[in-house]
Order: sequence, then structure tokens, then C-alpha cells
Amino acid sequence: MNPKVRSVRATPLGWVIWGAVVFFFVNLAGVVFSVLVSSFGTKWFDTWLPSGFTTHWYGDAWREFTLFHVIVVTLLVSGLVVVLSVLVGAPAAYVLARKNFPGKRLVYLTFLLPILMPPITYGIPLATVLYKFGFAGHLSGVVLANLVPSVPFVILTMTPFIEQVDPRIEDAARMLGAGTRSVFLKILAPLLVPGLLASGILVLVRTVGMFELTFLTAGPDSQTLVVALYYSMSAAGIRAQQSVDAMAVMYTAMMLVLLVVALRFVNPTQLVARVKEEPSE
Amino acid sequence: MTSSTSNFELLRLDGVTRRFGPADQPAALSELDLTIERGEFIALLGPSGCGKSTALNCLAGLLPLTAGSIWQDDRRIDTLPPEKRGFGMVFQNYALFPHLTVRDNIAFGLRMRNLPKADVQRRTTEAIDMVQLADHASKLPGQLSGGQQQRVAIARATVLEPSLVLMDEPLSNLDAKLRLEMRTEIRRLHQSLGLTTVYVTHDQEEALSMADRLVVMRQGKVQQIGTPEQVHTKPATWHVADFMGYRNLLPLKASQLHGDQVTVDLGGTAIRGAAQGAVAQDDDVIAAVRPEDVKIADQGVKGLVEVVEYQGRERAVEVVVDGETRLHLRTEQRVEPGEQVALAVTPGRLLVYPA
Amino acid sequence: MTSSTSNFELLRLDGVTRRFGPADQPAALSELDLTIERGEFIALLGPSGCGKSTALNCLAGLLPLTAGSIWQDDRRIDTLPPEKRGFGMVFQNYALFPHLTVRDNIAFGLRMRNLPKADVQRRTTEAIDMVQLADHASKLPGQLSGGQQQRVAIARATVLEPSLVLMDEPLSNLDAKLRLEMRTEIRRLHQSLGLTTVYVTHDQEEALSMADRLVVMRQGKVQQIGTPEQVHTKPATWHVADFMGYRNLLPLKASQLHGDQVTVDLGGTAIRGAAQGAVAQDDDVIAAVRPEDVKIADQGVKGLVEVVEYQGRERAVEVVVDGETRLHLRTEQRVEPGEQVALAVTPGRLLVYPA
Amino acid sequence: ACGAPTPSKPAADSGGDVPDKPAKAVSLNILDVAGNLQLTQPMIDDFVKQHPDVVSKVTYSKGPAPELAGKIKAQQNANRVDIDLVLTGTDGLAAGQEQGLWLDLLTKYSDRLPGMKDYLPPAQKMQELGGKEGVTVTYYPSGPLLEYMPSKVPSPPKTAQDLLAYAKANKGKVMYARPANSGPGRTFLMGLPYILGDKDPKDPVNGWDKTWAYLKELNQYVDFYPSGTSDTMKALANGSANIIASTTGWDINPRVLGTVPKEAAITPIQGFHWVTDAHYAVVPKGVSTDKQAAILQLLQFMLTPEQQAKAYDKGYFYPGPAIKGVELAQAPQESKDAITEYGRPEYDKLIADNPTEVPLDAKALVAAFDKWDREVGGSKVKKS
Amino acid sequence: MSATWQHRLAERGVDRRLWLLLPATIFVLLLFVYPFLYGLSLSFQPMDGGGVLANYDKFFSDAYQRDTIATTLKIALPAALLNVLAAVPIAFRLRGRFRGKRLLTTILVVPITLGTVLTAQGLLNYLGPTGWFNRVLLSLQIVDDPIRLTNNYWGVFFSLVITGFPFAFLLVLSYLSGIDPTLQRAAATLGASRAQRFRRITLPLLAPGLATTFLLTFVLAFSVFPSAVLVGNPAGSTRVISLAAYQAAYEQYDYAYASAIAMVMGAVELVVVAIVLVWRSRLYTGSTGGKG
Ligand SMILES: Nc1ncnc2c1ncn2[C@@H]1O[C@H](COP(=O)(O)OP(=O)(O)OP(=O)(O)O)[C@@H](O)[C@H]1O
Ligand SMILES: Nc1ncnc2c1ncn2[C@@H]1O[C@H](COP(=O)(O)OP(=O)(O)OP(=O)(O)O)[C@@H](O)[C@H]1O
Ligand SMILES: NCCCCNCCCN
Ligand SMILES: [Mg+2]
Ligand SMILES: [Mg+2]
Repeated sequence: MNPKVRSVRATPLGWVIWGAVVFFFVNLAGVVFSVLVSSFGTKWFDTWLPSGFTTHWYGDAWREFTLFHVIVVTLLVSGLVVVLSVLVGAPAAYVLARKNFPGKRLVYLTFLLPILMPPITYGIPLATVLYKFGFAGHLSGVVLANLVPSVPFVILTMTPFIEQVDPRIEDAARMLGAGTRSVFLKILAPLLVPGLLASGILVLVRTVGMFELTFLTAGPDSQTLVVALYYSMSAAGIRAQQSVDAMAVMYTAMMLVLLVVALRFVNPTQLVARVKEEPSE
Repeated sequence: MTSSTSNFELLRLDGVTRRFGPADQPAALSELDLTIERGEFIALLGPSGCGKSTALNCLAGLLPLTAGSIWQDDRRIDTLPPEKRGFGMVFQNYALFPHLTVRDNIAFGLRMRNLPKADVQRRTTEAIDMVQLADHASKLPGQLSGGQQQRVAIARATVLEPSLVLMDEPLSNLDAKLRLEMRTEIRRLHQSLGLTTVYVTHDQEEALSMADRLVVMRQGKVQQIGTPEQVHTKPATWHVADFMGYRNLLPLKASQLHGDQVTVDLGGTAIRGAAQGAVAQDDDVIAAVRPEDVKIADQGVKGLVEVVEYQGRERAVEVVVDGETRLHLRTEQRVEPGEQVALAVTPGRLLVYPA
Repeated sequence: MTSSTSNFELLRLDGVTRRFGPADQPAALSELDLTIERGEFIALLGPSGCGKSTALNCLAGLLPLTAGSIWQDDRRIDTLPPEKRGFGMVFQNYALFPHLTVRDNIAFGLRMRNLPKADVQRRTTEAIDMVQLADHASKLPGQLSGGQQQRVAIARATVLEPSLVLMDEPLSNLDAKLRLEMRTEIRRLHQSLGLTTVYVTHDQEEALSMADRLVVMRQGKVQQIGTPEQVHTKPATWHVADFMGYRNLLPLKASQLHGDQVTVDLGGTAIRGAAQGAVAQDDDVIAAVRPEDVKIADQGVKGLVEVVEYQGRERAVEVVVDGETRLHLRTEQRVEPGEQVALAVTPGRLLVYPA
Repeated sequence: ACGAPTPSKPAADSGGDVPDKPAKAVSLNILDVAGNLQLTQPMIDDFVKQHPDVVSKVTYSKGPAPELAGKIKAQQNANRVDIDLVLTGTDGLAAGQEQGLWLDLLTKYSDRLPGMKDYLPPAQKMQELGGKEGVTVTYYPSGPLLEYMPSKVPSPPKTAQDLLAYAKANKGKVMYARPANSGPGRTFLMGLPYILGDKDPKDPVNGWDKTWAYLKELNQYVDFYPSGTSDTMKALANGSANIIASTTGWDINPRVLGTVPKEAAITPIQGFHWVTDAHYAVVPKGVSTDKQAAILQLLQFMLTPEQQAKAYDKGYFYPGPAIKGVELAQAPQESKDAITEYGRPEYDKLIADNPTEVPLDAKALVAAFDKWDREVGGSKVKKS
Repeated sequence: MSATWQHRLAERGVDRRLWLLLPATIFVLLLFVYPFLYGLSLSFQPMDGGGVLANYDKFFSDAYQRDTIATTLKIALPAALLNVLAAVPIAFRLRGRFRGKRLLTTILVVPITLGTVLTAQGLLNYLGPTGWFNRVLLSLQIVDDPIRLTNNYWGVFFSLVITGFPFAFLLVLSYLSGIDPTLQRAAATLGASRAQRFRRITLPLLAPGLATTFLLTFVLAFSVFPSAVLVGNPAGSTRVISLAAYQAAYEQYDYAYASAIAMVMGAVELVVVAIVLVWRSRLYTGSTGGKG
């Protein structure tokens, strides 16, 4: 709409920043491509490129770990965790952002701890509890276990976002007859899209990458990709480097697809205040 | 749901108080007692910061009361959440939903009531037309001018036809012409739908012309409640007078009393005024008179024109009497700064308050 | 830094245009040509959405121009970023820094100029006093009433004494008394500091009383530029007349011409008016007259009183003539709806425009 | 007995008598934490095919060994064990033993596993380490061996002192991985006391004076210790290391896979003893008697020569079979081809001529790792 | 009567909206607090006997273990700081509208998908002695011998930057989007330069978000484990505290000791978190106008 769409401004500081960014990404590309190339290489010794190319590392891993099933499980688990942690976490974040009440610090600390404590501390007793009530060993147990750090994560990331929203907008909605549910769905949710997206993506990343809690609570049918990946990497025994690379590439590819899908639905930079965006800077 | 809870005959505010700071500081709103009848149009009036918006927010349920209660007939409602009270509100800062278009902003409340699509559509369109925003219906609030935003806020609140409408300076950003039109429109809605309206404004003329009763406030406290005519012609205190446009507030001495008539001395000339409250002879008083009621005459109080401001047809003139007392007046006559003039006060228009 | 770039003798806007949509839609601001002399007080006036804020934003450098240029003496400045122009601005929505107290908001610009601490302190305190916020100096904007916020915005911009001050409806949320005081204060600042001011308002009276020149706009285009008196007594078009309070705009037929005097027929009575622009006999014209210039007389145009609104001393009355033409007038007489009255127009006050 | 989270109480239904055959075909969940399925999955699949009346279905899952105990523990504490059979190395086995996780199968039912009588002698010794709970399913002599690139190291070190001298002359070119994370690393560690003639090769804390002195000296010429064997293999392949610690399996299999050039060669260190290794099958407490019955049948099946021949694999655990008299000729064709191409004829002689020793028990091993971490690996911090 | 009470409570913030806390609270109580307390009590029951605090005593009296705290802080604090500090100017530059913005943002966020393992493998491949990076340096004759960038402090540091930066960037960018650009403009008309606007307006308004972002990246970095093992030198310069806990739990099977170490870990993090939160609480938190 703005007739003068500017291009990224080039101030001296700007050049330094963009230079650093470019340097970072060139090297990052090196990091990523070295794995990608290796995963398709037959042998790669002290040379620029492997001596030959093959796809069999992928095929082998795919079969060995029944990766189709594993990926389906991974998608299911992470999808559920994202949705549930937002549903449970966002309302709590709302209260923490909007209200001062006696005991707020204690509540805050309680939500902080699961993020601070390594799963070693609570993983095994948690798994016991989940086995006791028949959740562990199934998808539901994996989901519940992963929610333990995810819910607080959503709460912590969402709180500042909610603080940014002018409370009078909510007041206006209430005056128009919107109850808490409608205020959440019709007003806050759209305004918090960047926040929901950001914390959703981060929860997703963390869940897909969460090894301990998943391993401790998963049954044979509910292992996720990261379990297979860690196994391939660190189980006793011999595994070709390339096959670990192939698994890592598949892991990343899956995450990438998830990310791209997420970004397709919502643009992270889509601002509600977009029409107010600085036109001249 | 909402409509059922919100029909009422009487709305009663009983000692409604709201503090923001510690109890030893003056409250933003202090012990407001007010009974509003169904169908009334009440204007809250008073200087900036006097607690008008606070009162409105308490009534709406957006601010919890520090003390007092609010009753709808025999039901106590001050603990109900805003969405259960079923009142409509136009916010001073508009509080439009930034992610919704003009149309969707206005339709929001109707949708919350789950009205049939066609109804929503029709009523929304009507409301958009009423506030003359048909050309802008699909813009987002951020793409609107200030006055356009304000009109969206008005339409959004009134399209619901709530039994009580609270409006916080709804016309402050509109030009005179549009303001007049919107005034008429708001009055029309008020009457044709049988609404009850509480209207905050800083504009006396608006208050006087629209309201059935005025509530004049100052520093969180009610100064006067009365019909426009009462407040206009008989301000209860000199503060109210000050606020109601009695721009000339002259600290004088009461020289003579006859019943409720007082004589005061201004620049050597004795002028008669009506005593408002207990005034005794030789008391320090404040004499209040509007610029419109001070005329340039052939004889009377002598003064020196100091400032002349052109204001359309009339001129606002400042005259210094006695070298220190300043009198403001309006005249259609051409006068120049430095000119010597004689002033007369329209009989019966000088009010005398205890100082 | 800033002060050096911003002293000027002339500020010239040359075809300044700003669009928000595609080129085939009307621009928000279209080809604004305006030369502002140093020390002038210019008011931009016009209906809501006419492009006033847009013009101000372009001048401030907050919106890039779609076309045109802005010159400060011989320097082209429309490509300078706002902080390099050194203009002060009061935003329509205040744009206060929510994390800074009233004092810090006001001191912000001074601190940016690296003034000595003591200076900052002193000037800030003065500005706070000027806008009567001494009691609220350490509050955050979110804890202020609407009018208080607006006053902070005024203080924040003027404390810098910038050579050009842009004000976007700076008084819209203040009550009449405070508004008058602030008007005087702003004029005083303007004069004593030798500022140049561009002032947006929707209030004709404000514009007339404060400005040296008015720019009347409509739908992004300038309608008239002139002194208050010119604009008030000789509106260039009937739109300007409409906006300037000529509430009676009557579509009539010109029956007779003598020089620039036109006779029109209203409810069977011939009335004389002054032709504004090319009017020929039997043309459709629009006759404009203010309510104040229509009087209830013993004889004249006959009509039926329909609405009476109390407005303090006067009453606003709507009279229907001929069963269809509505005339607005103001009177101090008591009239009742349904009454039959005769109306006269103050001679020389009826303006006749080509339709 | 202070495991996490509480000492386990044996689960209810696994205590009774185990029938010869499950009442109806059971399905088994098998967890592999040792990479053992690479060798045994074909055997298990074969069993299911041949005995659908005993095992209807097998689900495999895999995981790293260290977290194994915690997982089983959690299940047992909750009385819901859903892992029926665990394939593990000595580490997982010992961790479970210490925590009392495994069922004692052999006391009562060793007669159902006649194949155990045919263990190779060193495999038999490994079985003793397995106690009454673990059943050895595959075995290999392991190392320590040194692997090097002939192109870079024309005359490989023959003795421990040679190695030291070589390392000194070629700083950073001798490499072994952190023992706690690496089979060859720990084999090298456990093998040194035999090579150097230490007082008590089974007592790392008090009996390994020469070993620790040797390692500390070697440490001066080592840049860093990678966290896994793969990294040392990669270093050998790309030339950043010239000599690395290895084992038979780590020698053959990576060359088959192409991670290490085929030309890489091995050399033993004079006077070395094989420090052997094995994989075990264990059954967690809490598994039903029906399933136990099926598992016993399965294990016996796996200990038959035809099945054991599959353990030759592609040199992964060379040779692999735990019982006597299993020839390469019996192995699947793929296996034979790979070993013919990448195997080493000299292994037969090396295996025959050098004594075999069982590895340290779990406690001693942890102590050895700890000492190594503190005194060898950890000393790097101060150096750099 | 009760209504007065309700007002009293409402003024303190106790009203029906507090119920919204319930699901999350119940959830955390049921699934975290009990297991956590279990772990806590376990840490007071040393495996080898001894007093209640024996495990803690063991940790703090052993320099080899105690030093892991410093080692970890030395990696985690700079990495977290760098991630946040780098994210801020970049995100700041990406506000407003320009061509290719979406692409650029996406590219900046994409590394979030890499995961620890790929990052580690990639760093080893790419930065290793025979990796492309060293090859380029060697062939350009910038260095004579490959430089060591992996299996030491730097390997872990890079890995934390690669995984942590996009994380921080995504959060900061989103937090930034909530700040009303009009405020920037207001500051500009008051003569504030870009830098001043950033420092005086944007930064304070962003501070709550920055604090949260820093906390989360710090916590992630502080519990760095796989990359410390894979690309670091786990026996030496990157022997981080979570590795100590891991070894206690999974190499020595001393869960009690592991719990104690993990508790120490949490306590150290809590100290850092507390410092940040105190800093944060002294700054403005509230509406930044962007969404209203
Ligand atoms: N970002 C935008 N996108 C699209 N249209 C816009 C945008 N900003 C302003 N407009 C339109 O431009 C026109 C002029 O707006 P402007 O804000 O200048 O009006 P104004 O004269 O200041 O009105 P008011 O007195 O109501 O504040 C309006 O019709 C408005 O809807
Ligand atoms: N959240 C708050 N914290 C502290 N003081 C507040 C808060 N909100 C309002 N106040 C103070 O309470 C008083 C009354 O405010 P209120 O908004 O009701 O005024 P108002 O009559 O609406 O004024 P205006 O006409 O300027 O809008 C003011 O002095 C204001 O500063
Ligand atoms: N966050 C820690 C991930 C732990 C991965 N463990 C892998 C097991 C290594 N043997
Ligand atoms: Mg207000
Ligand atoms: Mg405007």
C-alpha cells in the first residue's frame, strides 16, 4: 500500500551488521552443506568432496528405524504438544501479564522451575507417575511428559506479548458483550499472532528435539525421531558417519517442512500495527 | 443474555468511590451519589482530570469500586463483570480493535449476540452510514483519521442499542459541523430507541444542548446536579460558574444587601447581583458574569481595552478596569486596543458567591 | 544540531501530495501549495478526514511525499528525516512514551539536545506548570486522564521552542475553560518565542481566534487560504461556508441580479444576498446564511417551529419553511415547537453561491 | 540399594512358574541399547516366522544404553513393564543388575537353554559376568588393536613404548576417544595393564600405576579426546590422525561402510591380551510368565549354530558367534562376501595366540573412567 | 458485606480471571512438582550413606565437579548474551517494510530447524581440520596449519550460537513488532537520532521481552549437553555441569548425586534468572501501544 517501499537502509553500522549476518550465514551454509553432502557421499576422506554419491544411507535408515511411522508419531506428538501447551499456557500467561495478586511470585517461580531443571531431576519419577496412570508407553504419555517444560515455556514467552496489548481494547470487547472466551478468541488471539507463532514454533522445536522425557515415556510405537537420531549417534556399536548425517538431514528436513508450513499460515513479521509501520525509516 | 439483565427503571450510584493511590490522597472519584432514570440523558461535565472517565469506567464495570455500590432497580450490579451488564461504551481513546476493519469493528457486538447474519449486515451498514464512513468501511483503524476513528467508536457502541450507553467525549475530534450532526444523531438514537445515556464531555454547549440533567464535577466530587437551565443560570458554586463560562470571576466586596440582591462595587460603579449562598455585608465575594452579559455601553464601568480577538462575527475583548481587574466581553462593535470604553452588565446576570 | 537547520524565513510547500491507495483513488492530500512566513500562525481547518493530519505529517517528515517538495528558504527538506528538521509536533493521539513519567516525557527532547541538567530541570518544570500538571509530574501516561495526556503532549513539543511547531488538534480533549487558557498560552508562546506554528483544529472558533491565516481543506484539497476575517465573512465556496458555520445552505433559484446582489425566493419572500462567484438569472444557487443571522421578526419568511434546543442563554431553533426547507436559527426568545414564526435575515449576511 | 527412584519391588505376575510354552502366542517388545539387533534381528525374525504359535509379533525399539535403567525403573515402579526383552552390552546389564531390574532366568530355567553349554571359552567367561540374569547372545574378542594408515605410517609401532615414541614425534596424530563413550577407547584403557604388566589389571585405582603413568605421558602428545569412536575413525580417514585405538569389529565394519579407507591396517601391541566383549539378553522383572516362556524358546533358538552364523554380519562384531563350531561358511552370502573382502586372515591367529580377559566389572570400570576423566582427560584444561 | 470484599480483592487483583491460571497450575503441580520434590528429596539421600547434605558436600568439595559451574557459566553467559545482543539490531533493522523482508526473516529463522545433531556434525565436518573452512584458509594461505575450532570451547560456543541465535531472533523480532512505531516518530520530532530513539524508546519498551529472551537462551545454553560432548572437549574445557549430572546418573548410576548436581544447576540458573528479573521488574512493563 505504501507507495515508497524502502529497501534495507545502509548506514555504516548497518553495513557492519549485515556484513556480520552474511558472514554468519556463509559459514552456516558451510556447516549445513557439509552434512548434506556427506549424507549423500559414499566415501569422503581428505578431499573437497566425497569420492562418490549415493542415497542408500537414507534408504537404510528409513528401513532400519521404520522412519515413516516414527515421523508420523513425531508430527503427532509435537502438534499436540504445541496446541495443548498454548491452550493451557496462554491463559496463565494472560493472568501473569495483566494482574497483580498475592502469591504471584510463587506462581511465577513454579512456572519457571520446569524450564530451569534438567529432566534428569524429575524425568524418572515423572515417567513413573505416567506409567502408573497408564499414559506412558503410549503417545499420550509422551505428550504429557513433553507438556511439562512446554507449558511454562509458553507462559514465559507469551507474558511480554500480552503485556504489550492495550488493556482498553479488551475492555471495549467486554463492553460489547464478549465474555472471556470471546475476548481470547476474537481479540487477543489475532493480536497475539506473532507471539503465538513464535512460542509455538519454539515449543515445536524443543519438543521435536526433546530426548530424555520422550525416551523415558515412549513405548515401542511412540518413539520420536530424536530418539532414533540419538540412538544412531550414540548407541554402542558401529554406524557409518554418513548414516548419522542422513538421519540428521531428515530430522532437519522435517523441522523445515513444519516451519515452512507454520510460516505459510502466519507471517512472523505480520504486525497488527502494520499500517502504522514506520514509513520513512 | 445481556438484554435481559440490563432493562431497568432506575440506576442508582450510591457513594461510588475510586482511588488509585493510598487512602490519604484525594480519590479520583469520591462518593458519587446519582440516580438515573430510564430514558434520561445525563451529561458529566467538569475540568480535565476531575474524574469523569473514572465515573464512567466504574459504571461500566471496568474499574472495581473502592467503596460504594451501584444498583439496577433492586439488583446490586457493581460486582458484575462488564459483559454481563449489557451497557455500551464509547471510549475516550476509541479503543478500536486494530486488527478488524471498520465494518468488523462495528459488527463485533452484534456478532457476540449471535444475531442472524443478515441482521448483522443490515444494522452494521446502517450504523456505518449514520457516522458517514461508507467510503472507509473496509479500512483498518490505523488507516483512519482521528475523527474517523472516533466515529467508528460511536457506531460500534450504539449499533447494539444497549439500554445504557456510556460515552466518553465521543465528539472531541470532530469538526463543528460534523459534531452538530452527530449530536443530533445521538439524541435521535437516544430518543427513538429509548436509551439511557451517560455522556461525558468537556464542552458545556454540548452538555447543555443534549442532556436532560448535568452532573458537574470537580476534583472527584460532585459540585452540582441539575437541569441544563439550572446549571447554566444558577451555578451552585463559583467553580461551577467558572466552568460554565462565567469567565469573569471578580473578587469583590459585598457592599449592600437587599433580600438576595447584593450590590458590589466595580471600578467605582455599584452593580447589582443575585446572591448565591450566604453572603453578608462586607464579605469578600466572587462576582461572576459571562462575557456575553457584559456590554459596551454609553456609560457604566470605565475600562481600557487591552486585547481584541477576532472570533468570526464577534470580537472577544479584554478590558482592564481599575488597572487590575480584567473583564472579558464579547461584542460585535469594532474596538481597538487602547480604546477607553464604558461597560454595563445585563441586569440579573451577575451572580455573587461567597468567596 | 537541530536548531541550526531549522531557522528559516520562508517555508514553502510545493504541490505536496500524499496517497495511501492506488493512483486512481483520490489522494489523502493533493497538491498542497502553501508558503509560510517565519512567525506566522497558520491553522489547517477542515472536516474530519480531509487530510489535515496528513499534511502535518508530511511537513514533519513522518510521511514520505508521493509528489511535491518542501523548501526551507532555498533548501529542499522533504527528504530530511524528522529529527533533522528540528520541528516540534503535538500528535493527535499524543504518542506519549508509555515508560516515561510526565516529567521525563517532557524532558525527553531537551535531553536529546544535551542541555545542561539544570536547564533541563528548569525548563521542564516551567512547561509542567504551564500545562498545570505539577501534581501529576511523576505519573506515567497510563495513569493520566485524557486531557492530562494531551497537555503532556503539548508541553513536550513546546518545551523545545522549535522554530516550527506542528500541532494536531492539541486541545480537543480539554474543557472550554482550560482550552481557553491553553489557547492563550499557546499564542503567548508563539509570540514571545517568535515561533512559527501550524495548527490543526476542527474548531472554527479556535482557528479564527488564534491564527494569522487559515487553510481550509476538503477531501485532500485546499479550498481557501486567507485571514480569519476573509474566510469567515467571504467563504470561497459553499463548502467552506458550510464548514464555517453557515448552517443554512438553501438550494434556491436566483431570481434577479443587480451587480453582485442577487435576489432569491424563500418561502414566497424575496431576499437579497451577495453573489459569490458567477451567478446568472434563473441559475440554481445555494444560499448560505448563519443561524445567528436569521432572526425571528414581526414579518418575513413564514415558517413552523419544529425543534427547540436549549443552549445556555440562547435557543437553537429549527423552522420549516414551505413544508420542506429547514432553517436553523438562534434566538433568546422563548418559542415552542409548533409555533408559527416569521423570519428575517440580517442584511448583507446572505451569501449566494453557484450550485 | 539406592537406585532411582526407589528400590524396585518385583512386579506381581512374573514370579510364578514359567510354562514351557505360552498359552497363546505372545507379542514381544524388544529394546536394543547395544546395536545388537544388527546381528540378531534376522535370527529373531526367523524365529517368529517359524514359531507363529509362540510369538505372534515383535516390536523393536532402540535407545541409548545409559537411559535404559531409568526407563525400566519407571515402568517397574508403576507396575507396568512394557519392555519384554532387552539386548544390551555389559554396561546396561550391570546397571540393571545393580538396580535389581532383571529377572533371574538361569537359576530355574537354564535347562531350557542347552545352547549355553556350547559357548566358546571366552564367551563362557563373559557369560559368568552376566550372572543369572543375562544370556550371552553374541561375543567378540574386541581389542585393543591399533589401526593406522600404511601410507602415513610405514613402520607401525610394535610396542607400547613405540607408540609413545611415535606420538611424541607426531604430536596430535595418535588418537583414542574418551573411554566412557567409546568401545575401542575403553578396550585400550582396560588392555594397557596387561601390556604394561601392571600389578592388578582388575583394580584400576590401586593396581594400574604403570597404566596411568603411561596414559599421562601419552596425554602430552594428544590434542584432544573425541567423544566417540566414529570421530577417531573419521580423523584416521581424513588424515588428521595417523594411529587410533581400534577393535576387530571397528576395524572391519567401517571399512565395509566406507567410513575408513580400505587400505587402513591394524597392528597388535606386543604382549596384549584380548579384553573381550559380549551382548546379552535380559528380561526385566514384571514380564509375564507366558512371555518368559516365549523368550526362553527364542533365546534357545538364537543359540543354535545356524542362527549364530548370522552374527558374522559385515564384521560388525567380528567374529560374532558366541558358541563353538560356527564357521563363516554357514553365514549368509552377503556376510561372506564382505568378510572375504575386508576381513583379515591374521585375526584367526591373533585370536588363537593371545590370552583373553573379561572386562572390568561395572564398579571398577566406573572408577577407571572417573580416574581417567579427572587425571588424563581433565588435565587438558590446565594445559591449554 | 461480600460485595465490598469482592471490591477489595478486585483492587488487589483477585477476581474471577484468576481461574485462568488453574489449568496450568494444576498441570504443573501434578506433573512437575511431585516428581521434582521427589528428585529434591532424593538428592538428600546419598547413595553411599552420609549426612543429608553429603551429596552437596561431595560436589562442592571436589574441585573437579565444582569447577563445572564456572565452566558452564563461561560458555553460557557469553553465548546467551551474544545471541540476544546480535538479535536486537538485526531484528530492529527488519521492522518496517521493504522488499524481501519476509524472505530475509525466514532465512534468519530457519537455522532453528537444524537441531543439535546436525549442527554438531556440521561443525565437525565444516570447521574440522580437513573441513571446508580450514581448506579455504589453507588454500588462501591465510594459515599454515589448520586452526582448531572444534572439540574445544569454540566448537560448543558456535553450536550454541547457531541453535540459539534464531531462537533469540524470532522472539525479539516478535516482541519488537508490538511496539507502536508512532513512538519512534514522536521521538524523532523531538530530535532523537536513530541511536537515541533506539536506546531511549525501543530498548526500554523491549526490555521485558529481552529479559525473557535472555533467560530462555541462557537456560538453553546453561543446560548445554549434547553439543558439549559432541563438538566440545567434554573431558576438559567443556566439561559442563549437565555433563557432571549426566555422568553421575548414567555412568555411575548414582541418581541421588545426579539429582543433587541438577539441583545445584537449577540454583545457579535461578540466581542468574533472579538478577535478570530484578532488573526487568525495575523497568516499565505494560502496554507499548503497538496493539491498541
Ligand atoms: N495509513 C493510511 N492508509 C489509508 N488511508 C489513510 C491512512 N491514513 C490516513 N488515511 C486516509 O486519509 C484521509 C486523510 O486522513 P487525515 O488523518 O489526514 O485526516 P484529518 O484531516 O487529520 O482528519 P481528522 O480531523 O478526523 O483527524 C482519511 O480519509 C483517512 O482515512
Ligand atoms: N491508573 C491511574 N493511576 C493513577 N491515577 C489515575 C489513574 N487513572 C486516572 N488517574 C487520575 O485520576 C484522576 C481522574 O481521571 P479521569 O480519567 O477520570 O479524568 P477525566 O475527568 O476523565 O479527565 P479528562 O477530561 O482529562 O479525560 C486524574 O487526576 C488522573 O490523573
Ligand atoms: N539434552 C540431553 C540429551 C541427552 C542425549 N543422550 C544421548 C545418550 C548418549 N549416550
Ligand atoms: Mg477522561
Ligand atoms: Mg487528524
